[in-house]
Amino acid sequence: MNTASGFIKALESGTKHLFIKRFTLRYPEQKLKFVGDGYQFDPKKGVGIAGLRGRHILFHDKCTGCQLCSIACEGIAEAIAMVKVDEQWKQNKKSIMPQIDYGKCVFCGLCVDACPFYALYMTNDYELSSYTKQHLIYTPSQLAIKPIDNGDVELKIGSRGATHG
Amino acid sequence: MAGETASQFLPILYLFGFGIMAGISSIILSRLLSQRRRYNPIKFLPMECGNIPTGEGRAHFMMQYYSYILMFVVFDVMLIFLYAWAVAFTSIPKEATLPMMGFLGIMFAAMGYALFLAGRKGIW
Amino acid sequence: MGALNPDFRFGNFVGSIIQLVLFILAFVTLLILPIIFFMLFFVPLPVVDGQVLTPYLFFSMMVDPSRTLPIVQFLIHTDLFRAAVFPGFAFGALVAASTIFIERKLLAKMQLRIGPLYAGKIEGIFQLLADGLKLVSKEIIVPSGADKMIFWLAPIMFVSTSAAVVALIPVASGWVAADVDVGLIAVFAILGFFPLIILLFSWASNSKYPFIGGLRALHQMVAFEIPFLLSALPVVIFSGSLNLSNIALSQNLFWNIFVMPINAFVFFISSLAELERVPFDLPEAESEIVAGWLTETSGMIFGLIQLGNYLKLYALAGLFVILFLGGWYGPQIFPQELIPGASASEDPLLRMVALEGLYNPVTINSIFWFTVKTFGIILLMLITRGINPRIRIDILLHTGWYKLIVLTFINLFIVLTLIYGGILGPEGLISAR
Amino acid sequence: MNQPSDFLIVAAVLISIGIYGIVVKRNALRLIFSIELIANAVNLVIVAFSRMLPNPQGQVFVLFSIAISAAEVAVGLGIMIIAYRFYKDIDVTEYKNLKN
Amino acid sequence: MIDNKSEIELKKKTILLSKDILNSVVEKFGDRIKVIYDKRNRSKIMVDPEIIVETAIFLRDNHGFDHVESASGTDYPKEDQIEINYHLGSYVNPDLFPYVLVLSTKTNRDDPKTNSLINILPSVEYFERETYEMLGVYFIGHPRNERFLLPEDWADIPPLRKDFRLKGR
Amino acid sequence: MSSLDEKIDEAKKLSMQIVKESDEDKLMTLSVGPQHPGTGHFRFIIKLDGDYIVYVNIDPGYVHRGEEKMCEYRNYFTNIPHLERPVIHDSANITYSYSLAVEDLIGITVPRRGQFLRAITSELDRINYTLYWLAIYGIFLGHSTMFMWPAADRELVLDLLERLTGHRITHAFNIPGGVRNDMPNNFKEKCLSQINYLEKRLKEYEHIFYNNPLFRQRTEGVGILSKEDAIKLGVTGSVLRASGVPYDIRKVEPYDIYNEIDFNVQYMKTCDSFARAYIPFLDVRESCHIIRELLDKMPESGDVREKLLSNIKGPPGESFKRVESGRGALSYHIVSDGTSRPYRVKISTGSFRNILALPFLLVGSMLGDMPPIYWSLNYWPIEADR
Amino acid sequence: MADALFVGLSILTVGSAIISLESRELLYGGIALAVSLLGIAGFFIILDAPFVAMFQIAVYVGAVAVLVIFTVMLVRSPNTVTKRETVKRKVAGIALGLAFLALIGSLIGNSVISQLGFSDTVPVVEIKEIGRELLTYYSPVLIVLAFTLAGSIIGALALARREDIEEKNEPA
Repeated sequence: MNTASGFIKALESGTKHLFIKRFTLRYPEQKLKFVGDGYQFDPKKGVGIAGLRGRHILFHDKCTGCQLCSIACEGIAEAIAMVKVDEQWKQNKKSIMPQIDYGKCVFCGLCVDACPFYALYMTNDYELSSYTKQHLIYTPSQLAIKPIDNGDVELKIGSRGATHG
Repeated sequence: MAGETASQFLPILYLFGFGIMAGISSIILSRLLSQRRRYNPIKFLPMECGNIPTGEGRAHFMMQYYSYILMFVVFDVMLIFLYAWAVAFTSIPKEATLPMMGFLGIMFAAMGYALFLAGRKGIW
Repeated sequence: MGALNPDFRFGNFVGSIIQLVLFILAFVTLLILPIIFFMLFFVPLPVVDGQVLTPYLFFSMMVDPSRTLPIVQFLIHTDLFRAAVFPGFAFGALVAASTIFIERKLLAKMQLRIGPLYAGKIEGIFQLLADGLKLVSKEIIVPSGADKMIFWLAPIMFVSTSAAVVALIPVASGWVAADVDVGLIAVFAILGFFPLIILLFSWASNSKYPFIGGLRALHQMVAFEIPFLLSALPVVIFSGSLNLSNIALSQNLFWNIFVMPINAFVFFISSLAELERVPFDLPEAESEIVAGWLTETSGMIFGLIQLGNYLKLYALAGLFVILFLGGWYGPQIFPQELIPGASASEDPLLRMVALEGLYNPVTINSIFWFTVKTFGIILLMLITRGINPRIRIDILLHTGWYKLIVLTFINLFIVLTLIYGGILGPEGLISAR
Repeated sequence: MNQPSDFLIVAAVLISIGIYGIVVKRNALRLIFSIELIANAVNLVIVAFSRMLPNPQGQVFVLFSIAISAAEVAVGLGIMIIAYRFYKDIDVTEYKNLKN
Repeated sequence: MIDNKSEIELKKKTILLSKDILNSVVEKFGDRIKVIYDKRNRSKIMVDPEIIVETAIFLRDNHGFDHVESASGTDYPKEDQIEINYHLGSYVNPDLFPYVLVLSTKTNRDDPKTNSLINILPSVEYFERETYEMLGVYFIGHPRNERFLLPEDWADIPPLRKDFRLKGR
Repeated sequence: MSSLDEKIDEAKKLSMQIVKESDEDKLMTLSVGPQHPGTGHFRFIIKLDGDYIVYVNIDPGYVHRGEEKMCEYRNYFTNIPHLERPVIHDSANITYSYSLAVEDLIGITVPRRGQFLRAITSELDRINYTLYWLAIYGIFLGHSTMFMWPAADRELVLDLLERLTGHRITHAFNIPGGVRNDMPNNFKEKCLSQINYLEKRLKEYEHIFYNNPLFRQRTEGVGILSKEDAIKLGVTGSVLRASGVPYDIRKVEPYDIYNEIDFNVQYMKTCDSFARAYIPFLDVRESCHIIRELLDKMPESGDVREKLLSNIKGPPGESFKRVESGRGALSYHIVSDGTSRPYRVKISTGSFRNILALPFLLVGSMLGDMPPIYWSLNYWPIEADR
Repeated sequence: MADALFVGLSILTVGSAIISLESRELLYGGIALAVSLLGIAGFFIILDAPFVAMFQIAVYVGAVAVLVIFTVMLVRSPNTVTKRETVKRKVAGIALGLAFLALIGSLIGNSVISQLGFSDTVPVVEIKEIGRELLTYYSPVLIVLAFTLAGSIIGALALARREDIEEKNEPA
C-alpha cells in the first residue's frame, strides 16, 4: 500500500506541474534586471557597494595612472595592462590608463577595490563575447563607455509558481 | 490451395518490406549526405570512456541471470498451450479445464523450484 | 557527393535540392509522362465503378472532382494501400512522430522547461524534421572490429520488425493491414524477434558497454514476455478468438478493463518494459553503462532504432486499446452526413468536399476513438517517464517473474469464477452477444 | 508444385542435411543444430500430412513435438555449458571423461 | 546574545582537556616528544619518526583520536627536513569534537622515509599517497606508494618541494 | 594422426594453459570514466563478475591543478579568486575556511555584521551546491524530472547570490577581514520570499523523488557504511551524519556567528545510500531555517569588513581552521614564514576524505548500485583533485 | 503465386540450413538456424496451420534461437586454432546424407503420395478445434508433457549452475 500511495503521490505531483508556470529565462529575448549600476567601491569606508561584477567602466577624468589596479591583478589574472593614451589630464601626467583583456579577466573586482580615486568601477554589462581574442581587449576609450542597461525581467513568485516576467 | 491463410499474412511481409526500404533508403541517403573523415583511427575505436580499449569487446561474459533465459524457453511453451486452451474455452465442456489446471499446477511447481534456484545468486 | 565541402551553407543545400526537384519535374512532364500516356493506350486498364481507367480520366477529374472518389475508394481497399498508408506504415510513422513531439513538449512542461522552440515558428513544431536532417547528415561510425554485416542489418531489421507489428493492429472494423486469425499470438511471436536483434547488435558492436546493455535488454524482455502474454489470456477467454478485430468487436457491451483491471495494469507495465522506457530503461542506463546497447550507434543508425522504438510504442499502445479499452468503441459523435444534403446536390465540388461514398460515419468515428484512446495510453506512458527513476536489474527480474505473474493469475481466476458463476461469458447474465 | 510430395522432399533434404551434420561435425553446438533441423523436418512432414488428410490431430502432435524439442534444447545446452566449463572447449571429441 | 559564561566554561574545559592529553603523552614518551604549541582547540606535538606509530596507537586507544582531518607535509629546505603533519580528530569522544591535535614528525629531506599510519588510522590512506606523490616521502608499510593525482607521465621532482619552481614565477 | 594435427593440438594445449593461468575469462574489466556520463572528471576501474563488482581501483587527478602550489606564489588576498575554482557552486564556503585560517594567523576578528553576511552567503551556497548535487543524483538514477527541478530552483538562490555578491558563482565575496560589500537595499524581503518559496518546492521533491518507491528500492539498504566503518575511514559531512554520528562543524566547533544560531544537526542511523541522499536535502531545509534566523538577528548597520593592507604579512606560525561545507569539513592548514605569501597551504576537502569509502562500498555490490553509491558520497571530483 | 512462395521458402530454408552447419562463424550458424526455422514456420502457414506456425516462431525464434545464440556468445572458444573436419568424415557424411535422400526420394516417387494432392474443398482447421483436441482426447498427454517440461527445466538449471565455483569459494 505504501508503494501504491508513493506512486500516486508522485503522479499527482508530476501532473500538477503541467499547470505550473515555466521557469526558464529565454535569454536573448529576455534579460535580467539588476539592482544597481554594478559593483563599486568606496575607498574611504573601505567597503564595496553591491552590484553585478560585469565589464569595467573607467572614468578618464579621475584616473591618475597610478597602476594600483594593474598591481592588484598581478597575482590573479594579469588582465590589466597600463597603456599610453592620447588624452591630456592634469591628474594623469604619464597619460597611462588601464587596458583590460577580458580573455583573461576573472571578474573578481579586486582591481576596483584597489583604486583609491573612484576611477574604476564595474557595470552590468556581461555580454562580452566576440569572434576573436583581439576584440576582447578593451582599450581605455572603450572602457569609458557607459553600457546601456536593457534588462527587462525579474524573478517573480506568483500563485502558479516562480517565473521570469 | 494455400491461398487464404498465406494471403492473410502477406501484408505483414509488405510492412516488413516497407521497413526495410525505409531503413536502407535512409542509410543510403545518410551515406550520401554525411561527411566521411577517416584519417583518425582513434575515432573508430570502441567506446571505453576515452581510454584505449583493453581486453576483448566480446568477452565471455555471463550475468548471474542465465537461469532466467533457460526458464523462458520452457515457460514460453507453456504459455502457448494456455492460449490454445483459452481460445477453445467457450466451446469445450467444463471438465476439460481440469487437465489444464493440472498442467498449470505442475508447471507452477517447477517454476517455483526454478525461481528458487535462480534466486540463489551464489551459484550462478 | 561523398562529403560536403567545409564551407557548407544550408541555403545552398536547400537551393540545390530545389533545383534538383525542378529538374526532375521538368524531365517527368516532358519525357516520361508522354511515354506513359502513349503506353497506356495499348495496355488494358482495370474497370473501376463502371468506368475504365484511362489517362483521360485525369482531365475529366479536373472538371468534375467528384469523379476521383470511386478511384480513391478502389485504391484504399487494396492491400498495398492498407499496408503502406492508412492503418499501416505511414499512419504508424505519423503517430510515432507526433509521439516524439508530444513527449518532448510534455516532459518539458512537467520539468518547468520550454522544450523545442525555434525550429518551426510555432513552439518548435518542426524540431523532429530538424533532428532528422541532423541525423541524416551525421557520419555513421562503425567501430573497428565490429561485425559489419550485423551492425548494418540489425537497425534495419529493428525498424522492419516494428513495422510488422504495426500491420496487425486494427484501427476500425475491417481496417487492418493484416487480418490474421491468430493475430494476438502473431504479435507476441513478432515481438520475440526484438531480444534477438538487440543481442546480435550489441554483440556486433565489439565493445563492452553495448554488450552489457544487450544482455540486460535480453534478460529484461525475456522476463517480461511471460506476464505480457499471461495478462492477455482472459481477454482471449472472453472473446474466444485470437483475431484482434474479433477481440475488439467482443467488447461492444463493456470494456475489458472493467473486468480485468489488474491484467490491464500488468500489460501496461510489461509493455513499458518491452519498450525499454523509464523506469525500465536499464539497457540504456547512461550513468552505469554509458548508453547501453546504443553506445556505438551514431547518425542514422541511431535514428532508425529510435523510429523503430516509437513505432513499437504505437503498436503496443494500440494493442492495449484493442485488448482492454474496448478497441474503437465510443459514442457516435460524427454526423450521418458530413455536409447535410450534399449527396443530392448537383455541384461536383460540394460532393467532393462531402466525400460522398467515401465518408462512413461509423468508421470515421471508430478511427477517431481509437486514435484518442491510443494517444491517452501513450500519454500515460510518457508521464510515467517523467516521475520515475530507473530500477535495478534484479528488482526488475523479481518483479517480472514473481509479482506480475502472480497478479495475472489472480485476475485469471477471478475471470474464471465470473464465467463459471454464470455472470459473464456467452451464456452469462451480461452476455456480449 | 505445391503437392504433399514437394513438402516431403523438402523435409527429406533437411533431414539429410541434419544427418550429414551429425556424422561430420564435432562441435557440440553444430550437433544440436543438426538435431533441431531433423526435428523440424519431421514436424513439417506431420503438418503436411495433417493438411492432406485433413485432420487437426497432426497439428496437435506438432505442438507436442515442438514443446519437447524446446525442452531438449534447454537440457542439451545445459549439458554443453557444464562440459564447456570443464574442458574449456565445445569439441565433442574432447569430452573424454563423459564416457566413463 | 552571546552566552559569555558558557563560552568561557567551554574554553576552560577544552584547555583542561588539551593539557590533560598533552601531559599524558609527554608522561608516556618522555623527552622524545616536544609540545610545539597549545592554543585553543589546537595543539601540536613533534615526535621522533621512530615512535610515531606508537604515539598514534596511544592517542587512538587512550584518547579516542580515531581519524585524521588532514595529513600533509611541509618542505623546509633550509633545515634540510620535511615535516609530516597528521591532524588528528575524534568522532567517538564528544568532548574532543572541536579539538584537533597535530601529530608531526620530521624526516630527512634527501631520503625521506617514515612509518605509515595506515594500519592504525585507515583514513590516512589517500592523504599519505598524496604526500608521497607531492613531496616524495616514502611511507613504510603503505601498500600503494604510487602515482595518484599527477599525470601518468610526470617525470619531474615532486611538485610541492620548494625547489620545484612554477614556470614563469 | 598427422603431424599437422599434432601441432594444432600442441598449440591448443598451450593456449589453454595460458587461459587457465590467467583465469580471468569470467571477469570483465570496465573503465568507468573519465568520459562517462556517470562519473564526471574522475575514473575508476572496476572488474565485474557477471553483475557483481569484485574489484575497484580509483584513479582521480584528471582535473588536478596544484592549487596548493599556486597558493605559495600569491599573497593572502590574491589567493582568493583561484581558491574558489575547485567548487564554483560552493565558493563561499571554500573561501570562508581560508579567510578564517588567515584571520586566525594574523589575529583579527571580523565585524559582527560581516559575520552575519558571511554566514548568509555560506548557507545560500550550501543550498546552491546541494541542489546541483541533487539534480545530478536524479539523473544518475534516470529521473529526468529530478534533474530539471533542482536545476531550475537553484535559480532562486543564484538570484539572491547575484544581488548580494555580484556573481552567481565564484563570488570572491569572503576575504580575510570580512566581506567585500554590504547587502543591497530590500535584499532582506527578497531573500525571505524566495527562501519561503524554495521551502514550498522542497516538499514536491519529497513526493516525486524521496518517497518514490522505485527510488527507495534502489537506495534503501544499498551501500551500507556502518558507524564503525565511517569513523574508521574518517568520512565527513553528510556521509558521516548518515552513518549516525551527529558531527557538524557548525555545531561542534562554532565559527563566527554560528554559536548564536539555533539549529539542529541532521543525522540518520540507517547508514545506507538513502540516508546519504536524504541528509543533504534535510540540510537544505535547515539552511533555509538558518537564513531566516540570520536575517532576523542581523544588526541593522555596522561595518562588514576589517580594513587590512593589501599585502598583509602573517606572523610566523601556523593555523588550522575548518568549516562545514556542502560536502563536509573543509579545512585549511596554513603555514606562514612571516612574508606576505603563505609558506604552505594544505586544503583538506570533504570530497577527498569521502572518496575513501567508495572502493569499500562498491566491492560486492551490483553494477546497478554503482551510481547511487558513488554519488551519495557527496563527491565533487574537482574539489578532490584541487 | 503460392508456387513462387513455396520455391522461395524452400530455397531459404534449405540454404540457411546448409549455412547453419557450414558457416565459419558459429554465431552466423546460429542466425542461419533461426532463419531456417522461420522458413519452416512459413511452410506451416502455407499448409494452413497458422497457430502451429506462430508457435514455431514464438518458441524457436523467440526462445530457442535466443538461447542458442546466447550460448554461442558464452562459449566462443578462446583458441584461435580451430580443428577442421577430416576429409574422410566429410565424404562419408555427404554420402550418407545423399543415400538417405535417394532412398526417401525413391520411396516418395514410387508411392501413392506423389499422386495425392491437397483438396481445396476441406475447411481449414480452426484453432478452437486444436484446443478441444488438446484438452479432451489428448489431455493425458498434456499432463505428461507438463512433467517433461518441469523435469527439463529443473534438470537444465541443475546442470548449468556453477557448483565448482561455489565449492572453490567456500572457505576450507
